[in-house]
Amino acid sequence: MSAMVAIVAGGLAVVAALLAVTSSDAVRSLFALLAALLTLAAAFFALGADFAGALQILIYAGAVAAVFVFVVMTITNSDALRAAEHSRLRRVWPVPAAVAILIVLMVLPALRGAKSSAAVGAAIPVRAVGALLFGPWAVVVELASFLLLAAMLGARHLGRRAPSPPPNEPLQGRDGPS
Amino acid sequence: MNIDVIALAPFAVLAAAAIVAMLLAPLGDCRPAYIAAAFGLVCAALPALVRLGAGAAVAGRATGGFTALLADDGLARFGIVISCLSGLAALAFLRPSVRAPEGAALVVIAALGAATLSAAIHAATLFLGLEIVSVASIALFVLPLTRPALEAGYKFLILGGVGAGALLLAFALSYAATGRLGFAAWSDGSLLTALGAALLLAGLAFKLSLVPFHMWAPDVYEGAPAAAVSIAGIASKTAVVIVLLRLTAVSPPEPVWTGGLALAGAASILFGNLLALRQTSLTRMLGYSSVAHSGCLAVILGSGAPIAREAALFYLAAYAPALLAALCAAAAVGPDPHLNELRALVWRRPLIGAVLALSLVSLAGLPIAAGFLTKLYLFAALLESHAWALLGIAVVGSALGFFYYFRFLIAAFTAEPGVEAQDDRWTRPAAFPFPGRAVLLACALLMLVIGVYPGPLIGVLRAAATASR
Amino acid sequence: MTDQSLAMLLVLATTLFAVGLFGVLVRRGVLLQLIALEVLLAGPALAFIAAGARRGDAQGQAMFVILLVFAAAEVAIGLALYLRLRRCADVSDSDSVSQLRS
Amino acid sequence: MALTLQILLPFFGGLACIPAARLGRNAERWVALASLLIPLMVLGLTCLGGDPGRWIAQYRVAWAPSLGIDVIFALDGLSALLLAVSLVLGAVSVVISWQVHERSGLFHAALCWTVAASNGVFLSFDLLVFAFFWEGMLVPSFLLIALWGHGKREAAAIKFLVFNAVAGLGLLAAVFYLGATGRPVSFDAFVLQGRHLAPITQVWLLLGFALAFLVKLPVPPLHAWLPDAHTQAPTAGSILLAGLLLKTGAYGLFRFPAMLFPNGFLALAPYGLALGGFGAVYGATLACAQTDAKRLVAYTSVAHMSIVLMGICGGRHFAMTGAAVQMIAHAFSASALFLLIGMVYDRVGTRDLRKLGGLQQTAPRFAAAFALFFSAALAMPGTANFLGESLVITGMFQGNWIFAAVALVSLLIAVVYATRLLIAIIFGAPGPAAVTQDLSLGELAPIVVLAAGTILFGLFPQLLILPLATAVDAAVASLDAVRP
Amino acid sequence: MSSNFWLLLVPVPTLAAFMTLAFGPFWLGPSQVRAVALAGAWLTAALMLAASGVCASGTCHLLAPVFTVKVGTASVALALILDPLATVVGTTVAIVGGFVISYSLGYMARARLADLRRFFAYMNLFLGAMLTMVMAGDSINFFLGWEMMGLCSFFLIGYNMSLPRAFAAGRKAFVITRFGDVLLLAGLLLLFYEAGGVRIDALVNAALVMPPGRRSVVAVLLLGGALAKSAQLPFHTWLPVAMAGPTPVSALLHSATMVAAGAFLLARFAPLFAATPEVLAAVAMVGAFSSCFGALVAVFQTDVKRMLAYSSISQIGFMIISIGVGAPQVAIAHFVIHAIFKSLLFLSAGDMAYAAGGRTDIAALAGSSTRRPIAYFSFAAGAASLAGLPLITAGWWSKEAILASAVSAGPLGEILWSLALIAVALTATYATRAVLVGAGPSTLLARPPAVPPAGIATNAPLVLLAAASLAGGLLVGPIVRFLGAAEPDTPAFSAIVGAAAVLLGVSAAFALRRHPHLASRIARARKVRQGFRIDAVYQQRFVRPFRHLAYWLNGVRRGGRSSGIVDPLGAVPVLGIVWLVRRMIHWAAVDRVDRVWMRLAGMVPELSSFSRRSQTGRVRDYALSLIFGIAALLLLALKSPRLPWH
Repeated sequence: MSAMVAIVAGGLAVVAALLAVTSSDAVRSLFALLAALLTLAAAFFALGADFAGALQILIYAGAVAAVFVFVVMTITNSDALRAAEHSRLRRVWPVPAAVAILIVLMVLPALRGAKSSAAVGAAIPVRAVGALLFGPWAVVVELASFLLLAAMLGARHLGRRAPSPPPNEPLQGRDGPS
Repeated sequence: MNIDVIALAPFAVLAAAAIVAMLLAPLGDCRPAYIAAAFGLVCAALPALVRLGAGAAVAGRATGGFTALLADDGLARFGIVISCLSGLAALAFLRPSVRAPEGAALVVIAALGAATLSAAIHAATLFLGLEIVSVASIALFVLPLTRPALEAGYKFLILGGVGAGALLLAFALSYAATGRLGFAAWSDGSLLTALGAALLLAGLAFKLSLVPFHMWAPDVYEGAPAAAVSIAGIASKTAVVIVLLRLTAVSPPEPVWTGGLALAGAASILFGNLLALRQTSLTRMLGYSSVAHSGCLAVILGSGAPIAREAALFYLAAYAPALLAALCAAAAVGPDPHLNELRALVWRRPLIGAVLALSLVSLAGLPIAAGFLTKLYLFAALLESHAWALLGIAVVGSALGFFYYFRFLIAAFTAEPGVEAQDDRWTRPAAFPFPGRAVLLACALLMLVIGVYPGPLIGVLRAAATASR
Repeated sequence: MTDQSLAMLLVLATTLFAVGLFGVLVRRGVLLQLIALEVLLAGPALAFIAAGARRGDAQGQAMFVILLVFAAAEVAIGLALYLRLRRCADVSDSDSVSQLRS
Repeated sequence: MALTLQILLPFFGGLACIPAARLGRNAERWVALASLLIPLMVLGLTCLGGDPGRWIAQYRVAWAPSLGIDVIFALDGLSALLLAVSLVLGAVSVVISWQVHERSGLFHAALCWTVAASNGVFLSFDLLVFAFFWEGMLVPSFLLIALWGHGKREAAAIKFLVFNAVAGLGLLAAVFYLGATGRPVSFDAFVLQGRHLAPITQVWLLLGFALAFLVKLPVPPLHAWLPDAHTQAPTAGSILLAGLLLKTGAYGLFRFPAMLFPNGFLALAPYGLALGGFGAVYGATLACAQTDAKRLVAYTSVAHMSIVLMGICGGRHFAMTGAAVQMIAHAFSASALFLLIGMVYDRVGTRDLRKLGGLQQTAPRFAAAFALFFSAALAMPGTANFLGESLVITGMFQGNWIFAAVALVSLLIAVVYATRLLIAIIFGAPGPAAVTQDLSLGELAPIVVLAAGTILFGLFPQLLILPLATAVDAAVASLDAVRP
Repeated sequence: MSSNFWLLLVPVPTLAAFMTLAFGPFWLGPSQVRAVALAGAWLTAALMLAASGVCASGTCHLLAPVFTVKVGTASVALALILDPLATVVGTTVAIVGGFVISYSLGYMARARLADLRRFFAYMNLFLGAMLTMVMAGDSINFFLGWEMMGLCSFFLIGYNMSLPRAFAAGRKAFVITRFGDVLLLAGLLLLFYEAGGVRIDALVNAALVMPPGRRSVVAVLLLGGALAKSAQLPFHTWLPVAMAGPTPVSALLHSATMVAAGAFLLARFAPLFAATPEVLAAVAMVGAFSSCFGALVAVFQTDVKRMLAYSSISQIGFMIISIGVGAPQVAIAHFVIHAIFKSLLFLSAGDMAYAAGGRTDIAALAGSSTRRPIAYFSFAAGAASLAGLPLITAGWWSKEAILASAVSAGPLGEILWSLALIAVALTATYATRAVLVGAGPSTLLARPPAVPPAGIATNAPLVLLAAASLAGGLLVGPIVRFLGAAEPDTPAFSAIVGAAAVLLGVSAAFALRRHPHLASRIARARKVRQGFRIDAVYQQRFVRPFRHLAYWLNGVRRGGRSSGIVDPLGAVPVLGIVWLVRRMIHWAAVDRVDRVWMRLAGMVPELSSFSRRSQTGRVRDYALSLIFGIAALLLLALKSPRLPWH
């Protein structure tokens, strides 16, 4: 039963994701992304992964999307840009679409084998996750913190108000076609 | 217990060094941060170096239980040593090119990631290690904040994101199929696992810059600072190769690994060499040549010969100093040195020119330099597995290699007619600081020693290759 | 939950991944590419959760946490890079970020 | 130890030349001379004190035991003679390039390294070490051509390098298959000699070896690198090319195929004979049409080395002895000719036969030297070349008479180009580019050394034939063992 | 003194040669050069005489081994021997050499020092070489001397540095003789291979036990060497042009000694030829034809030196005949006599020409009897001996011996005999003709420049040689006996017919003189004078095709136009490699890949012109390739095929 809910939510997420990647307006696609993430969170809850769902809502839909929103607010999305995106989409969609569909299709046969309709598995309590993360996986958590540290340092450096070199600095000394 | 402590020591030291370097960064002068980072790298390298040949830690006697996540064996130690040393070298010639206090910390973090990756035997550690290296190297790429650097970083970011996605999907699929996340999970022959294996290989091949996942390599080599490139090109490459060694050691290995590696490797040898043929930018040429060399590594791994493990390790050990020296020389000459800027380098700046020449010889695979033996190992592996097609491709590739390596070699030796007259006027360059020169000398020494008397190294590597789980 | 539903969810996950790939390929603005990357990463997330639920195993969610961290890191550095690109080279178009070539 | 000295001393001496050049006062030249002459003395002592058996001296040390690679040096008469030749020629080329001043440090380093590497080739019996030195020869000689050459030197150098390096890959692959497929893995030639392979395998492996050797020899159609390299190289470079590098090819062909693949050798020998005979005539014919003196001599050495190939493929006593003798003889005569032409070039700045002339009136000693070495080139009796070629021809009589006839034809064509060059250079009224200044005594010294080699070995063949006997006997014996 | 003193015969002239070159320790002036040259020559002659004395007195088969070296199974034992043959020929060579060198002291009076050195060095070196060949006890020494003679003749013919014709002549001589030498070398090496040694006696013995087929092959090879060296019929073309060299050179090398070396070779290996009758017959026929041909062409010559050259051809033809009929001793006897009178003729003719202002055409000799009486009369004596005036000249005796040995040699012998008679008559004709011209009044339009009177150095040799060429007839018998053969008893009728032939020839000469229109017709017969243009045929058939081949190989078409490709065979691999690489680069780096991707990425033309490389620099394309890679790997995994290399 709950699985059905999860599947439906997942389907909605896919639809929202399609909107997100196809709409040519940054704001709109951002909201579509938000919707996709939230529906996914719903799917997680339905699958009994409450911890994951909560993280999804708090961090993803909360923090990450918020950051996106700030950035989007800084850009002046002109109609010209939107038109460019749109024309571009209309031009190049076939091949990427084909590849994407191909990949999905290639995964399908691997799943045909699933026959047993016996319901197994159970909801995982947050405690279990915590026990795992702060027990045997302590190392992993530490390393994850370093991942974030690296990203932070990089972002800090990029965001620094250093006098940036002039745009399009020429690559000097290129002789002939290489 | 004590085994675990010793095994964990490198990671702990690196982490601590990273923190310290980060904390020291905001100081106006960034020298202390660099010194701390260097100290940490050395301290991390030492224990692994000491225990390089020692036996592998037995599984299960784990207290923290991390032995399910991180292996402590010859391969891991080899990877740790290489990544720490390359990090050290990167530190040595990173500073003159860019004045960024974060540099030191980032280098250490990248080394940490590489070390983790080379010790990883579990999806979580593998993924984390890989991404730590990637993110840290992105941050290093963009350090100069110039347009090319930013562009390189951006490309690596987007493509790396796709690669990471493929990697994650791979683990998710195999997890769904087997319920396990350790490498042992890849041993069951279900189709889902096979697909996962394909995706996994794609994600790793991207980091290894194999055709057709190689596109980022030349751009990054050209745009990013050489030191950062040396991290991405040596540390992460070594670690990824070690991961592949572990994966192919899983029995029965997925056929897609050997087959895909062989195919992609052959393609990389051909394309890398062909595209490098007419490059005039040293760094870009090195990018393509690194594609070609990754191809050689891939065919070694894909050949599935008994000697392959040893061969791959030796290849890495011998290839690292050559690439490092070349990059260091490039950094010394300029941001993006071209053929005509290298004219008569040997006479204008003897040390840099000579070491560059030696490294080119080594990359081309001619004797005295270590490259000769790597070529030898490559042929050995291919011959042992009777992979005649691959052998032919390898021969063609190295034949092509002579052309462009020696183009640059000649340039480094011969001067334009007008140049030598005004020699002493335009050859008072900004003095290349001591650490950089030390790196050059060390690399030259390594190349010569490995090339002339490889016996001990081979012995250690063989021990390391066998002492792995 | 049943194997069929797991299979269904995996298909959905792969579809999300594929949609993300599609986005990366067809989008032009750097920002939109980053958004597409997020979509792309959502696929494996779903797959991990579903598989974890199927196995009744906490590792799935743990992996999801790692994924989340990575996504956050990616977004952080990606957006910073995007802003920097716009500031120093005034581009928001991925195609015009192609000085390094051939 | 004395054997390793033959390699290490030139190598480190060359290394020392670079800083020595900073000292000035020709320090680097003296260093180079010392690092070439001391090994010569040591070699002499070793040969005097050596044991009279198959090997005068042997040396063996583990190099990369885990790979099954040992350093195995063994010295017999053939290697000893070739070593002596290479050291002497190296010393000669140091002496004659006394006026090379640009970057003379690296120049002498390259000279010494070339000698060191070729010494390694002549000594090593571990096939991998052999291949190591084989490829190692390329880089220094490449530098010699590319940096101090004339004209289109870079193109010539690249041509030289690519030809030889690619051919070297064939050697590497064959060596590897030979060593790594057998158990235990070993590249020791003496061990591999014991393994017996299927004849067809032998043929394939031999082809791999032969590719490298024939390109280095060189024999048509693989000779294209030689004329350019010789013509563009500096005088010392030409001397080393003609005196050492070509000999390494001949040496390898002489030593290993018969030792390792007797069956394959016997199977391929007829084709080798045909190739050599063809090359002998082809090279001589082309030499007749050259206008650049150096190029002419280059083609003559194509012809002479093809005759060496014939001798080796003859595979019996006379022929192989002749081939070995011809190697040594040609090393002296050809490098002497390159030396003389180089001196002419240094004086008048051209090598064009149509511009030179009248040497006999303006510089009689020069003329006499030319006459001497050209009589050597056309195998006048009394020169070592005559000994070599006549032994080869006798060996051909032992086999197939046709090849004897072919060798004689090339001998006949030799007189055409020889007279052509003699008339163009030393006869006639002094041309537009007349050599006014005769050989000084200092210049005469190296020529006298080379002339002594040519004449001495010509008049007292036993000096050559007795030392060579052991090597020849070994090769012939291993062939006779499988000959039906 | 030691019984091996005669070993000095080789080093003495050689050392003199190197001293005259004035290298190394001794720097000689002109006079010293002359002194050294003269000393070298005459010391040699003295040694040779002493040696022949030793030989004549006691046992005459001295052998001095030089050294022995083993090659595989064979043993190379070098040695010098002194047997009758060597003694006779060596003595002749040494003495004639002494005469010629002392003559050339005067002849070379006004030469530059460098030329002087060269000239005497090569002359002495030639003496050394010839003696080496003569006394060689083994094939290697023999060939050594043989080749050195060729080299010396090459340098001496091309002696005159301002005369390109001379170089060409020298080159021609060297190449043609070298052709013979190559055949000879082949024969010697074949014998060496058969005998397993190089001693000539061993070689001959080995030849005798050889299978006959191979034996005749060897014989033919040796014969080729001999014929080319002594300018017999197919190979004769080099000798007339070789007269471009100085007169003493022509006297010593190209008439008296070196050219006759072929006969010596045949005599050395006489037993071998005796064992192959068919080859022997061929030898005889070649000799006969050469003698007739030479004599005939000599009649038509207008240049005295060329006349003498053709006469050498025909005289050596006589020697070859007698070898062919199995009487080598007689041939050697004629060798001695011919050496004497032919060198005399050249020397005296040279002196007369010198007096006539350096003109060597026969017409210019007119009036020599008054200008240079000594030279003229010695020339007459030599000519008489050449013509073989009965009884009073040496030539008569040797020629009679040859005719006798021919006529007593069976049916073939008669043919040879008759051919020889024709040659004898013609010989008498041209010899007498030259003498008669010399006797006549001077026809020189311009009075020749006053030249110094010939000194003692010039005249003494002339006189002595003249005496010898008249009285030398007494030597014939002893020589033949000394060489160990019974003196052929001359059948009376053959002697009479021979004398008649000579007289006929002489009277023909007188007739020519009396009827100028005959002489003028002779003067007009250019084709015959040029030896029937045989060398033109060679030029056409062999030389030009070879030259074209060589130049074509070197990228020059006939007419000097450059055809693009030099050294075609060597170019093949290079072009192949270049082509391959170019194709690869083209295939990899240029449009095609790029365009494919553009189409894949749905690019429109204006974008496809934006970039021309596979590295478009656009993330999108990179990602596309990446994703294609993923898809490909997935497919691979789906199929998971067994790959060919596993």
